[in-house]
Amino acid sequence: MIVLTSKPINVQRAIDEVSSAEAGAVVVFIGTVRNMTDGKRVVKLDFEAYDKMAISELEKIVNEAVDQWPIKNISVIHRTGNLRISDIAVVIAASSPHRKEAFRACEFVIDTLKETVPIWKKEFFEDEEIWVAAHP
Amino acid sequence: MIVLTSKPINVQRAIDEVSSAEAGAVVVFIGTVRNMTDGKRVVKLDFEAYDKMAISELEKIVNEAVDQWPIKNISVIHRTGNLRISDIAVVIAASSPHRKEAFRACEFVIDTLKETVPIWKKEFFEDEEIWVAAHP
Amino acid sequence: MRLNVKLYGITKEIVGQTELKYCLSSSSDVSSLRKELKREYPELGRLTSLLVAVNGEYAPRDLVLNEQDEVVLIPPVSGG
Amino acid sequence: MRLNVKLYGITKEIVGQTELKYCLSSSSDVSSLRKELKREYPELGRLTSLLVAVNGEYAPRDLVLNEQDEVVLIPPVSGG
Repeated sequence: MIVLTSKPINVQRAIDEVSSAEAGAVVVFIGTVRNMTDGKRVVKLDFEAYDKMAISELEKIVNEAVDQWPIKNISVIHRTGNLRISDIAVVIAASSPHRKEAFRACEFVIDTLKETVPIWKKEFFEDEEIWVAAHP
Repeated sequence: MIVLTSKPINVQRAIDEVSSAEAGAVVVFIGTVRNMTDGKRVVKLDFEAYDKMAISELEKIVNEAVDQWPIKNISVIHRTGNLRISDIAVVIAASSPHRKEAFRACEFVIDTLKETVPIWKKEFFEDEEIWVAAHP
Repeated sequence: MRLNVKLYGITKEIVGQTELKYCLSSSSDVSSLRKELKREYPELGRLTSLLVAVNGEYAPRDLVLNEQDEVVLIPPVSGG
Repeated sequence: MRLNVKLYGITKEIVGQTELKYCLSSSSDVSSLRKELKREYPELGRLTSLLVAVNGEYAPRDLVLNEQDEVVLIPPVSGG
């Protein structure tokens, strides 16, 4: 299950989606909005996505993980729009018969998501707004 | 928070316990009862713990993780008593400002738990009962 | 050849609109589109990277563009 | 010296009770307790490992035991 949503993310939904009697291990990554970046107070965040391609790139990543490790299932839910401190930006859940693979796959998905999926984050500080990673 | 409980485990409780505005990443491991072990159908499980020492060994593991990585918080909830297929046996949640550390710490805690914490699992198959790992 | 180039994130702010109608000589490739855009909007050249997606896939520099293509500028991504 | 040895998991089943009252010569150590127990219950010697916890901590083989100690046999653990 791969979902982009402008509504609050339900972690349990991502977990339920991958849980099964054959999977003894579920590893979940939850990315939330931190109150500080490089020592500066964050006020809010904005996520913008090129939806169609974000979904297809996420599908590629999930397929690559499933090819690489004996995974039962992976779900990814990414939020878009306006987020406040502590809101959940992304949840990734991976299930597998044994735990090592679920850890590897879950970390691979979030690492690769951050490199290739066309989603952009704007951080709003008290005195400025910055598109994250845009400039060297 | 370190808890041994004979009641069903609430995953959200473990997550809430470690979530904070300073932690951008939460990694959660959920261990559930699989329906098969080595190709044999599992009927149920029984967990027995030397409670006092299980808690103190878990405290050592959590402290070691916190010393080793910049972790905000770790929670561990382990079930005891009788469990059925798909029941949650253990939940570990680790939070950190950045994700790498949360992955490392969460995996370290479950790996070390399985090596040193005095909890014993008996698997009930259709035709036999086995104390896991007891014999070479 | 008229191209519609869709813009997201910081490229949308640099150009000041969400879509750019752009004229290129026919059989232009991704590389020449990027060059033209950076010339017209020098701020685009200051980004850490600037990729181009064509029809929902990252496009190699030598991909030749067609009028019907969905062309999207991809500034450095920062999801998650 | 009279010791109470608590039993969990498979050791409880092998011995057939949850606690074992055990007589040892004074100044016996962990190693000699294990040796005695394995002699009396040979099944204990067939386990992958058999550690001893004294007062809630894994005990080294040469730790000398006292009557007041909480002594627990620790067969191979399998939590998680």
